[in-house]
Amino acid sequence: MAEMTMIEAIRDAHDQAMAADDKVVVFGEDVGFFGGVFRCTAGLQEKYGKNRCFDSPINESGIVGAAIGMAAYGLKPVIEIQFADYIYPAFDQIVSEAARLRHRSNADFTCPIVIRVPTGGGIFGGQTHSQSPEALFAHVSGLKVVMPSNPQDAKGLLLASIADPDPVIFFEPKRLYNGPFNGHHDRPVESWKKHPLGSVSEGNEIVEIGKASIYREGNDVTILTYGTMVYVAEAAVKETGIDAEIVDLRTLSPIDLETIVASVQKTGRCLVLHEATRTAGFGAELISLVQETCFYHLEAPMVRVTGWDTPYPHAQEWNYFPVPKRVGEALLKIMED
Amino acid sequence: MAEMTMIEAIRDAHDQAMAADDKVVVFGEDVGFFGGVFRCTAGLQEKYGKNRCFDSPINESGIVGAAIGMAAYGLKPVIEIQFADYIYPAFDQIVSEAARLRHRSNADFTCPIVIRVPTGGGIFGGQTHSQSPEALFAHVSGLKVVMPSNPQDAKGLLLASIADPDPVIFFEPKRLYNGPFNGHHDRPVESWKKHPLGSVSEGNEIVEIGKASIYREGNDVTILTYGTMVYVAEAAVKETGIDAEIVDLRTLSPIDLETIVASVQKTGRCLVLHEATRTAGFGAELISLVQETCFYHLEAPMVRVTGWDTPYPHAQEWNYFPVPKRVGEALLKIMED
Amino acid sequence: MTEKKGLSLNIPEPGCRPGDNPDFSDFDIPRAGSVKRPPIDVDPDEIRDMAFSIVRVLNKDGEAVGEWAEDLTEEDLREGMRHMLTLRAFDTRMMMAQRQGKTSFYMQHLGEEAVSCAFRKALREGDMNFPTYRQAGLLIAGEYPLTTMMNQIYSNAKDPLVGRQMPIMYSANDYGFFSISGNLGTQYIQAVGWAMASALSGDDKISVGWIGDGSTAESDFHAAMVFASTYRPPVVLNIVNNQWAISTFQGIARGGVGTFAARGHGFGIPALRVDGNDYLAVFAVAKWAAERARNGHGPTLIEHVTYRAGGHSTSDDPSAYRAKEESQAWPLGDPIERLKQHLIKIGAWSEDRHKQFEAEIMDDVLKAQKEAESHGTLGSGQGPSPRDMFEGVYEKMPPHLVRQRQEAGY
Amino acid sequence: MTEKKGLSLNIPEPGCRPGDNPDFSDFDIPRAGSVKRPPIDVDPDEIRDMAFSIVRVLNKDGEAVGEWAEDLTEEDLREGMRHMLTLRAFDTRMMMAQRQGKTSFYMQHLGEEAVSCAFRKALREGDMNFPTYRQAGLLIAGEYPLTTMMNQIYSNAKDPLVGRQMPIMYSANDYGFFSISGNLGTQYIQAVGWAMASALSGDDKISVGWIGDGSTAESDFHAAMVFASTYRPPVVLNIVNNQWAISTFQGIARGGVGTFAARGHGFGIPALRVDGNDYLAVFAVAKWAAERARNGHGPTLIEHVTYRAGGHSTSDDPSAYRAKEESQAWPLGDPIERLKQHLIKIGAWSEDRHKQFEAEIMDDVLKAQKEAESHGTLGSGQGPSPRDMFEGVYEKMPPHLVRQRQEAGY
Ligand SMILES: Cc1ncc(C[n+]2csc(CCOP(=O)(O)OP(=O)(O)O)c2C)c(N)n1
Ligand SMILES: Cc1ncc(C[n+]2csc(CCOP(=O)(O)OP(=O)(O)O)c2C)c(N)n1
Ligand SMILES: [Mg+2]
Ligand SMILES: [Mg+2]
Repeated sequence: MAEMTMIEAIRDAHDQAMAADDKVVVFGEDVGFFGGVFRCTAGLQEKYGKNRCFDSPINESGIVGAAIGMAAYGLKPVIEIQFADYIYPAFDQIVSEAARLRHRSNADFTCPIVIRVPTGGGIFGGQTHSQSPEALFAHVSGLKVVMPSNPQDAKGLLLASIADPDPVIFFEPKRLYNGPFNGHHDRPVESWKKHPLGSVSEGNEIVEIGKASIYREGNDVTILTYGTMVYVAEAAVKETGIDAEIVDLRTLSPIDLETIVASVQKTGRCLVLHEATRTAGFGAELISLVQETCFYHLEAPMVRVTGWDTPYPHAQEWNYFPVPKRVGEALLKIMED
Repeated sequence: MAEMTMIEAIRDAHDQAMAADDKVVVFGEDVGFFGGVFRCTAGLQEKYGKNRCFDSPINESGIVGAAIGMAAYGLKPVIEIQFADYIYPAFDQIVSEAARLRHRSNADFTCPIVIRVPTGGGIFGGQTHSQSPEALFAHVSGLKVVMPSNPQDAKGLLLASIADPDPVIFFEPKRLYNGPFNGHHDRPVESWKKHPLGSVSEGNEIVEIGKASIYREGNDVTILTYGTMVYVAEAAVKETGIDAEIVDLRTLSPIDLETIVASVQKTGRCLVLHEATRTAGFGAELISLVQETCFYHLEAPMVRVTGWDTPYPHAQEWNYFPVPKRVGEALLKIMED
Repeated sequence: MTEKKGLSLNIPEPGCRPGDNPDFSDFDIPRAGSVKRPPIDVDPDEIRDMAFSIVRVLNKDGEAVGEWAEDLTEEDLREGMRHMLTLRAFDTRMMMAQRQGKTSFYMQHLGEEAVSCAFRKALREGDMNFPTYRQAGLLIAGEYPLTTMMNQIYSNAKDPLVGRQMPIMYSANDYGFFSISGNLGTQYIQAVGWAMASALSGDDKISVGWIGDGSTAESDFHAAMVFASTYRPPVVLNIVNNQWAISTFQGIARGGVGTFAARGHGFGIPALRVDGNDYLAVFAVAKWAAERARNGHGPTLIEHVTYRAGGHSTSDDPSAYRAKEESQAWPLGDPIERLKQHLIKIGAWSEDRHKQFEAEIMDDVLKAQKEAESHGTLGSGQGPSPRDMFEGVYEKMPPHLVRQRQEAGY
Repeated sequence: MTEKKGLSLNIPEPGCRPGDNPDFSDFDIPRAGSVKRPPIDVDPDEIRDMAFSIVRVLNKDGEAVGEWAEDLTEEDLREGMRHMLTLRAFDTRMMMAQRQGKTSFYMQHLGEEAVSCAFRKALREGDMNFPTYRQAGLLIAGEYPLTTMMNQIYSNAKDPLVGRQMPIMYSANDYGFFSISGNLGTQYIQAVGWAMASALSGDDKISVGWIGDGSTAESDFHAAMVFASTYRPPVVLNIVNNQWAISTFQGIARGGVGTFAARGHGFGIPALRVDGNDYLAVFAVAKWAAERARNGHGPTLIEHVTYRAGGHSTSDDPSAYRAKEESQAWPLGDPIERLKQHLIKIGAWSEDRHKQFEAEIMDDVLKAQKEAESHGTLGSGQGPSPRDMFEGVYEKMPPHLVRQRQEAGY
């Protein structure tokens, strides 16, 4: 085991995968010589050569389109979209091509690519460096959607994604790159190095795609969440003293319904928490799944705590971001109902 | 009043709007001389000249981007994306630009554009002529999302959309263009000309955006639906004899929560029905809204009847499409629970 | 509009609309044999003029002339004839099958047969095409079974794509034919990516991108050009300029200035135009570009100048937007007629033999059709199972799809 | 990779990396005054060579030479100097303010001041720019209040964008400055659309698109070129080639062949390159292109050759990927130094006067800053209300946003 930040864990996963399989190629904007604006690919070009890790032109559709062609040839491209907010130009290639290729060709061609996407807010990045578009991809059949919340999972899930025979959208909550962040922006930042989940296995063990983890066990209410919000949930639980079970979904598609159902049937209450805008967000899917499977177990209406249905603001960031206070109030409400 | 198909009603709405306001300009692929592959803009170029209705290059991002620039100048562009399946190349312009412009510039610039999008299946169009991507747009703050199900609404809502000061994604269920379609593909096609909703006012009355309509009153269960599925719901109601209330949402964003709540609180049961794939579809949002507002009124779990989470198939179309039989079975199940 | 104070917008119009007399006299056609053949390692800047000319081999008398005339044997030429006639017969039968309700849709190649058939001849096993819906000649000239194509068109029990795709959206990896997408332009950059992978792997296989004149306006055309110019992978980028994109003429995609080929110049990519109705010219140009790619000289952009003589698809009636006579007036003629004339000229063919050959080929196509129909046609009840719709979304079916499949009763 | 059998991939590298000696000797710089000035209605084909040359007016002695030397008065030139110095002072102060925690982010123009300042001079009231984040000179040369710019940067109580946007994402309709987007390239086609609207309306206003060298790779660049070539609207399309796109050099966007300007040729759009560090040259070229547009001759593509002397943004440290000395070695010099040299040469300026002017300007900037800071800085508590976040998503707030605003407690 080694102490790693999430950035180091992601870099290490690349390193392991590239060492094990020379079909793994890594590219994207600024990822080559410089190692990425978040440094997640630093050192890879030096170690594996320009043929294995290189800079690309600034064209997200081109990056994904080229990766699809490479995958059709037989390589395993792992590509970076610099910010989730910049994945939209690639939307057609992802939805109409990557997601469909296996099905439409009856596996004559397949598309084992990994699209790494720094996501989420909390960095004063305003509306084009803070968005959380995961729901848009969860709606698209043929894609897998993964979002780790800590270095251990980041490494294991990235290795699993690279090994996966199908396209994976791998969201990296950038606010967690250097340490867990619980939404208290005015408190000192904690580092992963001191956190138990910052202790990462050095080998190439995977974390299975499609399996949630129970971040905190509890009996009174289930919090379904992922990414940065795991730590916000934790803070809210501490602050309210409510014995909530925090489920870190880790994979949004395919979803781990079993774990969700077991938890909600145990607690009888459920809060859904994400950074993304509310309407038609992934939280709606979670509410629906619980409603369909746990109707007779529910003791109170479920509640969504989410980003508001507005563009992500710059100055009002901490009024937009679902901070522990908002989550705590929602928890109290659910317990009262 | 005049008898019109949905195509004629849409054409007539263009005609009224162009006659009333010379800032209205219409363009898109094949919409000029030819009048559109579905003929929704036929005759407009001849009547208003090439400056008001013209063909565009095949570049959906360019079509939307140019429209945004025109709107910033002060025109009111009404543009056509040939099939909903081809809107993805324009996704960035829609999400990052059209939807954000008013907010990010504090109304220094605005974006009153209408994007018309033939949508949905039932025409053996396979995976790239059948998709229903409405949920992707409902998730994006700053957009309005409209989907009429008949000539009356098509005309009134299109006029309202053109008059609207904000960007509207106007989905036209193409299976309804020539007549109501209830999912019984093996039965003769009905024409709008004989249908009460095919009788359209000749003036320029609008149908307000954001207001649902009760397509059929009923007491036992609420069916929340829109587009083609309104008629499938009707068929299922007839075939099961269940006294369902069919709510035709007409606008998905902003949603008419009042009408929904009133109906579900009356019936105590709810079925959500759409063509789009299930996971993270707009149905999830509807389920969530009802769960949040009508929890204590619900007598049974709500059920989603939707397209499956697969690409839209060619030969298996009638196994994919939510046909009356599937809807009927779900209704019976809800009534039993 | 407010009263004109100043500017006005240029909105291009085709030379002729229904009712007009087609007139191609503006269309500058160089003499066959007049364009030089440069070495494959030529500096792109030295052949800029080729983007404004047209490589042609067959002259009006049917002779093969000039530096681009290849040493094709009579057998090669007859094979080319067989491929083009097969494609035309195939189209005829499938157009009819669609009208008979045996399938939902079809797209034909009328007048464009030489482009895909001749190009295929320059490729090797292992090379990969990223075609549009109008290059079935790549399959036919690759000797892909006609019956299998028809099975796909019919979505029948033997459809290799198990009913998932619309008719003609073939996929044939073993035949160097990438799965066709319904979305225009997307495959152009994928072709570049495939070629990048080949070069990264130290391989010598090449890829071939295909796009229509109208679709060059799509943004992925640019992605392909940028990536091709930056990484110089072994790819040939074909533009099939058949003058029309459904109802819009090619001027809507380029404003009537320059040529599509000239788009290569901004990227340092050698670009040339070829007479797309001249089997020999297409083959020669394809071979040149393929050799460039295979020998490490990077991408080539080729504009095939041809004409879409039929409707866009079975859903289209071109008489609504262009003069019926335009197709006859098209100055580059018919590719089959021109190859026939050449074969006769060199003494390897006759009108009678041609007729007989046509009949034999139609016979083969009919046999293939009979066989395909024995496995069913769309809606005949012999199609693939609804189960097939749930399979293959992912390699392994995830739990929610298993549940949905069960919900659907399969 | 499998063992090399054949090909390899070309992956472009910049001339110099940290530790290397910068060497621009390959960089072909034409003599000032050597490029001819064509009439504004020139046939694009006749000036193809201009896409491979560079229009330059100021020679190494600071004289304005050749056909592109405009009759600028001393006052004009001093005004230009004022704008550039203001922009530089503004940058200095705001870089520092960011380091002091008064805001979250900033982007400077160091070395590129001439491009936006000189271009603005050629525009008229009512014309519209669609800028990137590196053209604040358009505002400064348009005499937009510095304090208002700072209010935006500070997201303070007087921020015209009420805190919604990241620093420097200005919007100023009345000053012909379109709302800046964080997404690269999107505004290029919007500029074309705006110009189309002007022409459709019979107006004579023009629009100006702006894009960086790296961003020319984005697909909306192509959309803009296609629409501009088809409809020939009154638009000037500027490419600011400052050699770098964050850490990637311009070769990654074009593979080291041709020039960015040459991309115009495939679209029949006249294209030229200009010395972006030469205030007089940029102004002359801007005037020429604006006149073309205004007189109905359609679009022009201009590549401004300059150098990003600073970091990409306050989040960037360029010493990680390029030699520190590269900026000094840049052969086109510094735009302010060059204009100063010219002013001195023509006897309208002196070193002392320059120093004094600099000090005066810094004073103005400091005054503006003081005023801005009296309305608060980011996080000072004087910012816009959370209520402002819910406003303006739509013209009229829909019920769900009212509910959410209430839920948020505002
Ligand atoms: C992204 C996208 N937009 C629009 C369409 C609809 N469409 C199908 S074919 C076509 C015309 C294409 O013309 P061209 O590229 O010239 O090819 P051709 O049909 O002439 O072979 C259009 C607009 C589509 N399939 N995909
Ligand atoms: C669509 C999109 N992709 C990526 C980015 C991230 N990004 C911001 S600036 C930049 C480099 C742009 O370089 P260039 O166009 O040369 O402009 P310059 O910064 O040199 O002025 C990148 C990659 C973005 N903002 N938008
Ligand atoms: Mg065409
Ligand atoms: Mg740059």
